[in-house]
Parts: sequence; C-alpha cells; structure tokens
Amino acid sequence: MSRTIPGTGLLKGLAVTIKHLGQRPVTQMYPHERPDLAPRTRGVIALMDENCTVCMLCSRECPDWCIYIDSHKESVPSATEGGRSRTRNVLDRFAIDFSLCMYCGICVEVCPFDALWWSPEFEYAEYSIDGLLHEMGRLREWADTVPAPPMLDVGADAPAEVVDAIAKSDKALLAASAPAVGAGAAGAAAGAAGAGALGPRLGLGPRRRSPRSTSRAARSTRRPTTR
Amino acid sequence: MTTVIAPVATLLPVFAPAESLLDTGGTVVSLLLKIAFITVMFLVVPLVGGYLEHKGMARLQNRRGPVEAGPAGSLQLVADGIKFIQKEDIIPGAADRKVFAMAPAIGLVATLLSFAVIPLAPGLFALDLELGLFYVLAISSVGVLGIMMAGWASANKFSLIGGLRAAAQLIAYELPLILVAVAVALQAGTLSLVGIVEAQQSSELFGTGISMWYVFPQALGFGIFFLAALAELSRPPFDMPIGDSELVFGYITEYSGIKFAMFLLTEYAGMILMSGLTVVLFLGGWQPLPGLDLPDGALGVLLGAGVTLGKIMLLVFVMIWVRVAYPRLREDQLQRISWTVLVPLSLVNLAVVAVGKVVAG
Amino acid sequence: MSDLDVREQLLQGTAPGEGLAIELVGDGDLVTADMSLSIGPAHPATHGVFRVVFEMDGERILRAKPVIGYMHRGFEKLAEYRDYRQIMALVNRHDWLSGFSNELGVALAVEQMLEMEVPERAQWIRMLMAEWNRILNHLMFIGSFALELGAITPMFYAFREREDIQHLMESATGGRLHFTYNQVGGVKIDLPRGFLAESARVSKLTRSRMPDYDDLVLGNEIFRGRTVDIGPLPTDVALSLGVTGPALHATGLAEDSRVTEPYLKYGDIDVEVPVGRNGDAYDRFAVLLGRIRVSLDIIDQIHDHMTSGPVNQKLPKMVKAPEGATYVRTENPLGQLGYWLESDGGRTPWRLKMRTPSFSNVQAIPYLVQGQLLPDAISILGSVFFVVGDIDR
Amino acid sequence: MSVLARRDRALTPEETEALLRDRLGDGIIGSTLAHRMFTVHVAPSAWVDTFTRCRDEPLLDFDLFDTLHGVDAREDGFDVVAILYSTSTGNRLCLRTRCEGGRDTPVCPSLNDVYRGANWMERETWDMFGIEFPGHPALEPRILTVENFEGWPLRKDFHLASRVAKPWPGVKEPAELDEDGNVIERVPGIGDAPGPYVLDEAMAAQAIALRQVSAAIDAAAGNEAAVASAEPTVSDATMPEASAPASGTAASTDPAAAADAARTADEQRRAQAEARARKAAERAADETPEEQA
Repeated sequence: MSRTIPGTGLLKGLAVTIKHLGQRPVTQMYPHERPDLAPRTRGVIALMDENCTVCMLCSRECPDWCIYIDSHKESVPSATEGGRSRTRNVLDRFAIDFSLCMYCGICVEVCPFDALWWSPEFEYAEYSIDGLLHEMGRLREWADTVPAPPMLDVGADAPAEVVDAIAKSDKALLAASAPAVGAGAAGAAAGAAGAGALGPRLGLGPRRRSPRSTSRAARSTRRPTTR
Repeated sequence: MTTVIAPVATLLPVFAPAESLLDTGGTVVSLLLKIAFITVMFLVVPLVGGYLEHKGMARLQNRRGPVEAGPAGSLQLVADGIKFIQKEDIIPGAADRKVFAMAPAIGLVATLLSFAVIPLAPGLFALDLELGLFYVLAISSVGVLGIMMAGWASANKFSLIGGLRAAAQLIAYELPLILVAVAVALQAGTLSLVGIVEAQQSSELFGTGISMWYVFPQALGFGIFFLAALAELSRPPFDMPIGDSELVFGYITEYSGIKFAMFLLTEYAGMILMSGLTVVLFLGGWQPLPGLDLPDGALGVLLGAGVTLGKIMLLVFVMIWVRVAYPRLREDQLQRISWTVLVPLSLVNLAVVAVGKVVAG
Repeated sequence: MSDLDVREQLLQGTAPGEGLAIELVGDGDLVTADMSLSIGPAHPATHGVFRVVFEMDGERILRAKPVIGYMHRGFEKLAEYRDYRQIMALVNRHDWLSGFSNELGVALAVEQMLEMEVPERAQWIRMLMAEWNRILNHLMFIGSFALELGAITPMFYAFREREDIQHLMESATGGRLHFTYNQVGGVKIDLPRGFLAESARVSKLTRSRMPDYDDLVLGNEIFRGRTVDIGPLPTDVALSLGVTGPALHATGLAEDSRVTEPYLKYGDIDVEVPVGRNGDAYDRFAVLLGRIRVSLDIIDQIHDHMTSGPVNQKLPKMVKAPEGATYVRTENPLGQLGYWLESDGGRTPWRLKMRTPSFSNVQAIPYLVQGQLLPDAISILGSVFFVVGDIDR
Repeated sequence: MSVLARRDRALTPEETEALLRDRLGDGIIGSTLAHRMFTVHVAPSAWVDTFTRCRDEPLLDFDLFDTLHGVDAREDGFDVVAILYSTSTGNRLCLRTRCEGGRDTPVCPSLNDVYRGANWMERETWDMFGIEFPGHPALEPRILTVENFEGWPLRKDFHLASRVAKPWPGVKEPAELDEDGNVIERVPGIGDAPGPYVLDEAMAAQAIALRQVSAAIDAAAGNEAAVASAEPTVSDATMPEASAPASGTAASTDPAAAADAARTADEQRRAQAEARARKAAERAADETPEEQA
C-alpha cells in the first residue's frame, strides 16, 4: 500500500458512511411486509394425504426419525360389476415432529407418489415444543401454500419423466391406425412436453396454487433422475 | 449565588454576570424555575440526542432504526426507560454494595450540575457564574470518580480493567481539554460562559464586521477540544473503557435495571453537555450565523434556544457519525496521541492566542 | 512491605472486590499480580461458545490456553449411523457458514471411491455455488472482525450483501445456511430459470460495493494501527500447526488446493491467490478481502463456461462406497477441509474424519497472542477466522 | 507461482516408499495405493522416526501436517492415521500404524515434538478412542467431550444413545393389522434401520423396556389413547412373534380396559379414515374433468 497523506483513510470512512445516509434503507419490515421467498424455500413440509400409500419410505429414510405413520388395510369394492374387491392402505396418522426435523428434504425427495411437498411458509413457531408435532390435518393445510415449482434453467436437461412421456406418446403416434382422439391426445401431450414441459401449465396463477392442479410435467421437474 | 457575586461584579462592570430570565421576583419561584430548567435540559434533551443516535446510526448503516415505539420509533428510549425500571436490580455477591450503588449516581449528578451554567439563549440559563468554565470542567471531572468506583466495586475483572482504562484515559484528556479552554478564556477575557458567548458576538474578525466565533482563529483548538471531549465521554473511537468486544461492557458489565439506565442517561447527557460547551466556546452560542444577531424580546430567546440546541444536535450527529465510521483505538495509542500530539498542540494553540491577544490588544 | 504481607492483606477480604482472586507473584522487590482472565465461553469476541484463558500481567498476556469442546455434537459418530444421502444434511452443519463447501467434500470423497464421473454441468454448478458460499462466509468475517475492533458499520454492509447472495442461493437450493444441494454424482436439481442472469447481477452489485470495505476498513488509519504487525505468523510455524486458508496465505504462501490440487473444474479457469507478507492480522484481513474479489472473478468465468446437460447421475437405490479409504481435500472458505472416508462396503461410512480448518487454525492462537496486549489479542482472535461449530464438530 | 515451482521434483509413490524403506528399514511394513491415496503402513516403533524423516528429508519435504486421527480396526485394536502434505512437491502421504496394546490399552508414540499441530489432534484421538500417546505433554483434560465423560465415543462398541433411547418409527409394517385392528410393530431387528449399528438383543431389550416404562406412565395418567397405541408394544415384549394372536391378554395393565380403549380408539380412527376417503374421492371426482381437459 502506497503512502498516503495521513487522515485520508479517516476521511474516506466518513465519506462512505455519509454516502449511505441518503440511500434507501434495506431493512425488510418483516411483520408488516411478507418476505419474498423463493418457491424452493424449505419452510415447512406439506402432506397431500390422498397421495400417500403408506409405503413408509419417508419414515425410514428420515435421518432424525421424526415422521410417524400409522395405517390400516381396507377393502374397496370393485368399481365394475362382478370384479374383485381390492384392498388398499388407509392412512390413520401422519405426523412430522418439526422440533426434530432438520429440513434436509430427504422425505420429500424419496416420496414416490408426490405426497410430500415443500412449502415456503415458516410462521409456525410455538410457545410449547409439543406444538411443533404437526399431525395430518395440520400438514394437509400446508398443502394449500405450496407454490408452483419454478421453471428450470434453459441449459437444463428435460426431466426423465418428461423424456419418458415424450417417448411414450411418440410410440402411441407411431402405433398404426391410431384413432383420431388418441392421436390428438398424444399430440397434445407431446406438444406440452416440447413447449412448456418444464413449466407449469399456463392459465393458472404462478404462485399459491394447490399442487393438485400442477401439471404432471411441472411436478416432475422437481426430481429429475434419481429414480 | 448571584447575590454573593454581585458586589464583586460592581467592581468589574464589563464582565458583570448577566441576569437570568429565570430570576423572577420570588426566590422560591426562581429556584423552582431553575430546577425545572436543568431537569428538562437533563432529561429531555439527551432523549432527543439518543433518538438522533438511534436513527442517525441506522441510516448511516443503511437500516431503519427503531420504528415501532411511537411515531417513527421516537418513543423508543422512553420504552427502554420503562423496561429498565421494571428490571431486576442485580448486585453481584462479591460486590462492594455501597460503592456499587453510589457509582452511577455520582456520574449522573456531576453531569446534572454542569447543566446549570450552559446558556441556551440570552437570559436563558440557570446560573451565570463568573467562574463558569472552571466550574464545568471541574464538576465534569468528578464523573470519572463514579466510573472508577463502578469498575472497582463490581468485583469483576472486566469492570476493573474498564475502570482503570477510564481513569487513565480521562486524566490524559483532561489536560488538552483544559489547555484549549484556557486559550478560549484568554481570548474572551472572561471565564463566564455567557460572557464568552457575548465576547464572540462583540468582537470582529480582522475588521470584516463578521463576529469572531472562536472556531475561526482557534480551529486547531476546536479540533483538539472535540477530540478530547470524545475521549472524555468514552465515545468511539475512544470507547476502550466499555469496549464491548474486549471488556464485555467495561465498568458497566455488572449493572442492570435502573442503575444501567443511569449510566446510559449520563452518557447521552454527557454528549449534550460537551456539545453544548463546544457550541458556547467555539461556535458562537446562540448566534445563528456570524454577524447575524437575534431579535430582542421573547422571540429572540426562543430563537436563540433553538439555534443553540440545533448546533448541539449537529455536534451530537458528528459524534455519532464518527462512531459509525471508525474502529476503536488501543489504550496505549490513545495515550500516545494525547501526550505526544494533543498536549503540545494545545500548548502551541495557547501560545498563539496569547501572543495574538497581546499584539491585537 | 514484603510479598507475604501483601498476600495476606489482599486475601483477608478487607479490601472490596475480594472475589477477584488475584494471585500475587513476588519477583524480587516488586510485587506484581498475575490475573487469569477468561475470555468466553460467552464473550462477545468469541462469536460462539469458545473460551480462551489468558494469564495476564496488567494488560499484557503471558500465556493463553484455548478451551474448546463446548459445541461438540459428535458429528463423526453421527455420520457412522447415516447413509451418504443423510450425511449431506449433516456435514453442512459443522461449519454453518460454508454449508455448501462441506457437502461438496463428502460428495467428492464418495465419488472418488466409486470412481464416478460427475456430469460437467453439475461440476460448474457446484463451483458456482461453492464460490458464492465462499463470499458469504468471507463477508461475515469481514463484518465480524471489524466489529471486534469496534467498527460497527461494516457488519451491516456485509449483511446487506449477504442477504442478496443468500436470496440467490435460496432460489436454487431452498436453503439459506444448510443448502443440502449436493448429492453423490451431482446436484439434486438443476438451477431455476433466470438464476444465471441473477447471479451475474448480484456479482456485479457485490463488486461495485467492494470499494466501500477498502475505504471504510482497510484504508483506515485506526484499523491499520490496530492490525499491522499484530500477531505475525511465520510460514513454517503455520504449516507445522496445520494452519491453512487465508491465515496461511497471509504468511506469503499461496497454497490453495484450487490451484495446487484442482478439483471440479478449477483447473480450467484462472484462480488467483492473494497473499500477504508477514502473516499479521492486517494481512489476514487483506487476504480475506482479496479472496472475495477472486471469487467474483471466478463466478464471472463460470458464467462464461456454463454448459448444458444433466446435473446428476442415475444412482442405485442405496449408494454404497466400496471397501477402502480415501482422503479428499477441498479449499473451504476458512482453509483446507479434509474428509477421510473409510468404508467397509456398507451403506454408511466406517469412519468419516472431518479435518476442519478451524480446528487447526485455532491451535495457532496460543502462539500468536503470547506477549501481546489484551486489545491486540482480540484483534488476533478476530483475524484467525474460525467457526466454533467447525472447531468442535 | 512459488507453490508449483518444484512440482517436477516430486517423487512418485514407489520412490517415496523406496526412500523411506532405505532410511527406516523394517519400520516400513508395506504400502497401498487405492482410491487415489498412497498409504504407507508403519510399525509403531518407527512411527516418530518416519515423521522426522518425512519432514527433514529434502526430497520429501512434507511440511504441512494435515491431520491425525484414529480408526477402529475391529478386534485388532485401533489404527492411527496421519496425513502429510508437501507444499513444495504437492505430494500427499498417508501414514498408518496399528496401535500396540490391542483394544484394551492402545498406545501410539506422540508426534508432538515433530509437528506442533499433532498436539490437539492427538488429544482429540485420545478423547475419541482412548489411545494413549506417550510423550504428549498433556492429553487431559478431554478436549471435546465434557471433562467427566465416560467411555470412548468413536469406538464401535460405544453405541449412539439417541439410536437406543428411541424406537425407530420405520419398524412398522405398512398397514398390517393384527386381529384387533392394531398396527403391527416388529421388535427392532438386525438391519432394520439404516446403519451398520446392530440393534443387538441387549439394545432391543433396552428399547422395549423404555417403551414399557412410558406405557406404564401413560396408563397411570389414564391416557387411554396412549395405552391403546402402546399396548401392542407391550405384547411384543413378551411375545417376540408379532403375529402371535391374543395380544391384549398379554398386557401388563388391566387387559379389559386396554382392549376397550383400543377398540374405541380404533373405531374413531376408522370413522375418520372413512370420512377422509370420502373426501378424497370427491376431490378426485372434481379433478377428473380438469385432467381430461
């Protein structure tokens, strides 16, 4: 550092600080203004219980052992006449203990049926630690706050599911003597995959949408190739 | 007090202490008025200074500062005060209880008493002592005693080091502070603070017709006085006695509740007092601009008070600004600056003023 | 008065402040009192539960003894009970200011054992995130070091910058501190659309604000007075202690594994290593500031190099590292982070040793503070950049 | 850049081993080169000499003491591993030795006089594995764990308390019910939870005992729901075969009351589930047109 006139450093310090006097403060007025959180923010885990098949994967993969699941079997009468009745698993209890959870997202990642979702909501502090054990009803409510996943970067590969879907629809097209309706549907699917596969379907609000209405393609962008 | 000094004043008609507006007919009434004046000065003005510190610091740092208590957070310090009163008053088991309890009061009383002689406007002051400057400097030094007592009585190593640092620092800076003040008194020819302000108004700067605020001829002295005042107040960058990253909170470490609030109030009041003193000694007191006089009557008094308080707040802002911009010095660096730079410079300042006085006089 | 008299007088308890427990050491005629001053475990200068006991003569430090372990969470044991996916969420917590870089080390170690090729785009994304993480970390220390010297403002400016960067990283990873974005074979998910443009914008913004730190801190005479020639560290002592990162570069040795043992794609780009002269507190700070600029340069280069393609590998249901051991060293923000991974072929590591930079760097503190004044010791404590969780694990 | 200046003089792993063998003879037991890491196995007697050589030999010039740590070597005792790096040649060398004294009194000579950095590393290794380092100035007090901590945490026979104290929620089978309609839980067995740790019989017994205690407390508090959910566990404790019938009779608490409580809770649960299923069906019905469109 070259020798400078003594005191210039001190004056520069004053100049830097006074420069900020006229600038707009950067403080976020949190309780008054909502923070603008990214859609991928890991705030709270939402459950769509109708998607859950009680496979126990999340509970077993959880590093903190904080997911509790109870269920029972139930037989469903056949939809068609004379068909066999099937049995299915019915979820009785699904609870996540957020006092243990370390927000790693492994449960969301491993869920094969998209029953678990991240939501950016974070305002669920409690005075008692018991309150952080969110049971099924509470977890279901969070599902309404799950935002649409963001579109992927332009350089990104199409998710595996989308690639599969395109291949499948191509097959359907190639299958000789395809009925007009089927071809139309397949064509539409291929078009969707080609043009807007990476994003949510148009015509729906970009945020604050229930994941139920999220298109399959957009949903699959969350988990490209691990499965 | 005036009555005691009055006979002496008749002998020195030029420098007779001015009459305060608060001296109404009744002794009791005027006494009450003076007490009210000092109390308001002591309790309200520092709050404004504190608010300025909160907000000013915040804006310099690109944040907002307090916003919730009162409009734009203006009642934050009041809210803090209420909180402090409600808090438990903890006295450490090993502490010397009496000294521990007394320490915050000593600093506070010293600052409170000093406000008696600071003039805000023509006639708006509690007392005009003929030895006003001497009185202020003497009384404000007593505050150090409180700091040392706090440091010692807390029975905490951080407090002890803080108290010792404060003592060393205050002794080192008392000297340049007084030497510069002496130069001002020499130029004004009086030790009365009101007299000094009037002297600045009545003398001209090199025949230009502009009032000679002493900041012009004694710019060096002004700088030294301001620096020394910062050190005297333990304000950053000279806040080693309470340097929070080293000594946790120095001599205040063990204090809580209302006693802590007293230290806090003393600090803000000290800022106001030292700024007030700087305004009186160097910046022409209640005179709005050099050469511009106040109108007579009640309007002049009000305007004068506003001008003085405005100048005080400006200086307080500069103190805040310096706090925001600089890191803390080291104790030995501070001592070196004081003894090798400021003391010689203030002696030079004094010599120049003395020579100038003789030549011009 | 003899030494013995003084000792009795003080210990009788007649003097106030008897609780000070001052030990008197007679040395010839002059009686001096040595005092032991405990900085921490909850002291403002230790930013975490870390403790140093100073033995002091007045304000001069005779000896220093760091006491660590207040935050020991047994990460190495916990890691032996978790599979490699779960470990990612664990390791980003020991040095909570460089979560991404920590994950990266484990991912690289497992990939090295599996001899797995990571897609090119994933490597660039990893580098981009690692450099942003480095800037986040350095900004924090620039603020906190200045704060320890009594300058409060740089902290606020640094946090303003950090907020922008954290928002950026959150948009891709979903986390603010614990990113959990790496996985064996790549990263979890590709960047969201517009990320690179935003990254370029934040990079430009951060660069434009860097002169503020030069003017406010580095060029300040008081700052120079407090740091120049304070706590100099010779290179050989630093190496013998295992000190790495900015503290090592300040001694004048540009040993940066991004340059000397390039991992990811660091070999394809220019990485400059700022170095100091004599390893004092000023040099350490200047190096830290210089590293932010270097990281910004790297980020700009990554933007130019970014390729398209997949970002992760198809993994088996359970990743198992083959039997054997490996050691991976990455240049973390605070120094060299090494992961020793020994596997018995199972789905969890047999032994995962975390060689953390803070642990080795803090070992240098007794050497550095010996004979210094208390305020200088604070300056040294602040300039040997460490994260308490990284020391104790 | 000065760091890379002497790269061309870097010895290959073979040369390094040959050099060390030449200087230390039988002290060098062998070497392995795997996973891009070169490891030299050293006899404990030659441990300190090897490091002194590595530091002082101009051709080796290992100046950076990277790390030192212990590894559990099963019944053979413990290994100590140290890694050195040379900033001039860019070489990395891993040195490994097997401690003398087996699992009971592992001992390894201290490197404190060779590299300063070994001081804390060895303290940590002692703290974690109980390996003594003769020649070290002060291994005590324990550096990372609390001072009165008992045991050596990183030894494999030291079990992680959090994994013992709490049953793994993943042991439940999805939707498998016994005759009373309770969810079947298995006693944690080998390989249930991810990890190399074996929930051996002693640990399983401990886990069951813990749950029994908590069930007893819940029962005492009259918490019916808790009894209902804890009850099958109790039966598991006495009858390891979870599919064994008549689990209610084995309960240590009042069997009739417990069975009643279980039945009530179960009925409630079913009612809830039915309502939920209905809702889900409705939702699915709502969704269908949208999916087709």
